[in-house]
Amino acid sequence: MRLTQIVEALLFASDAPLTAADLARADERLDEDTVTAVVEELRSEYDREERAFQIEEVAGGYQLLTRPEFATVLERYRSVPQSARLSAPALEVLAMIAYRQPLGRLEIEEIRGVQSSAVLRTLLDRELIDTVARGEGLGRPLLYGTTTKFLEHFGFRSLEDLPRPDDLPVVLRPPAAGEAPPEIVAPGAPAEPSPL
Amino acid sequence: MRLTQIVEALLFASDAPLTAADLARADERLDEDTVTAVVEELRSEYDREERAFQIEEVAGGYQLLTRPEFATVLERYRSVPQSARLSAPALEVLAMIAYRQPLGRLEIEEIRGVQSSAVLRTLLDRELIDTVARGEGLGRPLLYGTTTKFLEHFGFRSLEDLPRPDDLPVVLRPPAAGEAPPEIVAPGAPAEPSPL
Amino acid sequence: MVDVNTSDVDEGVFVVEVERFTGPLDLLLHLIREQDIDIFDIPIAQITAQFLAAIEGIERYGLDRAGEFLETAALLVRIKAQMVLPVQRAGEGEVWEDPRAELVRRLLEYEHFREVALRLEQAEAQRRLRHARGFVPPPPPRPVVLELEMAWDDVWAAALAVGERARPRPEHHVRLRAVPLEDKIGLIVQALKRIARIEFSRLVQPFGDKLHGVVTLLAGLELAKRRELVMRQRKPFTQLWFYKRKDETEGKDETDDAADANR
Repeated sequence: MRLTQIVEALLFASDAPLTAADLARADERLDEDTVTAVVEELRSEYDREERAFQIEEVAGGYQLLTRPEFATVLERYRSVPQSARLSAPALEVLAMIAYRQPLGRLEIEEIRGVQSSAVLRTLLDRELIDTVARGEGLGRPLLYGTTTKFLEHFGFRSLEDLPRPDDLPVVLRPPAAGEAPPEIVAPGAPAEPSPL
Repeated sequence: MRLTQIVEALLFASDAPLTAADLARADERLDEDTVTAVVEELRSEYDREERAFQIEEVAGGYQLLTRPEFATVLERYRSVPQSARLSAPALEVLAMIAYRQPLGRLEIEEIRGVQSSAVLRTLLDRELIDTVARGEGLGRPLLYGTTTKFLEHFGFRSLEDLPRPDDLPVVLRPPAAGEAPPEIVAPGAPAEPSPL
Repeated sequence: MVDVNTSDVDEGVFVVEVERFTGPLDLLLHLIREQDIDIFDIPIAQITAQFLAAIEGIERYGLDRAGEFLETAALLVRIKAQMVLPVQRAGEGEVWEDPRAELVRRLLEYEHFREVALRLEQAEAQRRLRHARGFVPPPPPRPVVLELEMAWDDVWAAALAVGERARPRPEHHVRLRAVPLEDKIGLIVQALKRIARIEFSRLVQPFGDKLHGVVTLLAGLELAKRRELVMRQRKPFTQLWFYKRKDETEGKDETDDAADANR
């Protein structure tokens, strides 16, 4: 364990500025002079790697803080509202679930070729999808389906109303007969999300 | 300003996990898929530079946390906040709610064979559970479910991270609805009880 | 049988002992596990006596939960009474119901959650090794979430695009090779012809594939249902064993010893 790592861990996890004397208690190799040297080393690492944070001297101690130039980013994050529109990846996954429900994360990732848990999280937060069942197989993966809110939002009375023209991509067509339907664990039909 | 820096600044300036959708708000180049890719890039940077912290997936979002090997150093510092551990009864009740949610007090007491209102109070106070619905029947009892804070407390990405019945010993798996109880694997024919 | 060290300690110490348990089921499970008793074949008279001894004086010491322990004690006594009644050999189609069945079900359900609680405790300990940032400037207010403004056309367009990307890559569609249940049943039956019992892990290990594990387990359950074998596990998370089923159940312990001697 390197001294820079120890000092970094402490500066990261502490809720108040730490003095050189505080930091020196962490390891017998440290005293106030070496702490100063270690802090300098960390500073130049952060500069070289262009980290978004730096070590500042506050109230006689050291503290990790974001660099001033990122204030605008944080400000933007603060002020830009959660978009009224779904991102392209979110739309794609929603379409897949709408037509192939109940559908598991692994199948979605297989079709899309990228990790998709982040997108699923967005759709779950938006209450457009919910977990409706557990699939077969090891770990009994969670399967997703659309919610009542999904139907309401897009103006469908039921899932039967979803247009299913012939040009619907093969992967979105309903699974072939013979595949066992998964056991439904949530109360109600897939279109009725559990109260969670 | 690189996307890795932007995501790093946000993760660094937050004391709770941020979802990909949250992070994507900070820059128009970001959506859930690109956030996932940027997070992967940051992860490998932190590994390569042997930072004392890493990016973890917690409660459906991303969070910067120190690596476990620094725990002993950090525990010695009063300025490093430590979360309180849960009692055995509290863990027991949480286990039941996590699996069977939404779940009411009476059902919990039936399984445990003991009064549980005090434990439920504690869990509610610590915001690890919340009332999520009302059950059927007399008085429409309150039903409890786990919260995001529950996931954060245990470092779970989602409820899928809970130890699942498949990981548990066979005979302990709760019988699926309509399925025969675990007696079928019992040694000794049920029709022939051994003499006492 | 193991003495449950109740009679030789004074009652004061004893109540503290009971208090250590979160409830009557916890105490019962403790008695069963401590003495390595098969949960599916609980010697009810023995356990009842030990349970009663364990909660003796519980009222006198004013334990709040006395009622809960006494309720379970009453249940045990009732089951014990039913067990000594002559077993009514039921006519065709009727199944004798073990008076212990409901208790076993409750104990297993409770133990299941005890195991989950244990895993939660481990997860908590793991999580406590990692620290979030200690100092974070005042958190930004959570921004407003705008009403969703997407139209179905957007979803529809996305749906069509899925096809365009997915169609040229059917080779990525990995299909798991089927593992026939009958193969695994055969494997287990063959193994049990040679030896009296076999570990689940030994049956699965040569294949190194999760699907094989699942199917082997299903095969075991199927054979148990056909009464051709018996699955046993002493304690949670220990080795799962498949036992050849003997016609005479009392030969079981000898089978155990023989198998142990073979190892």
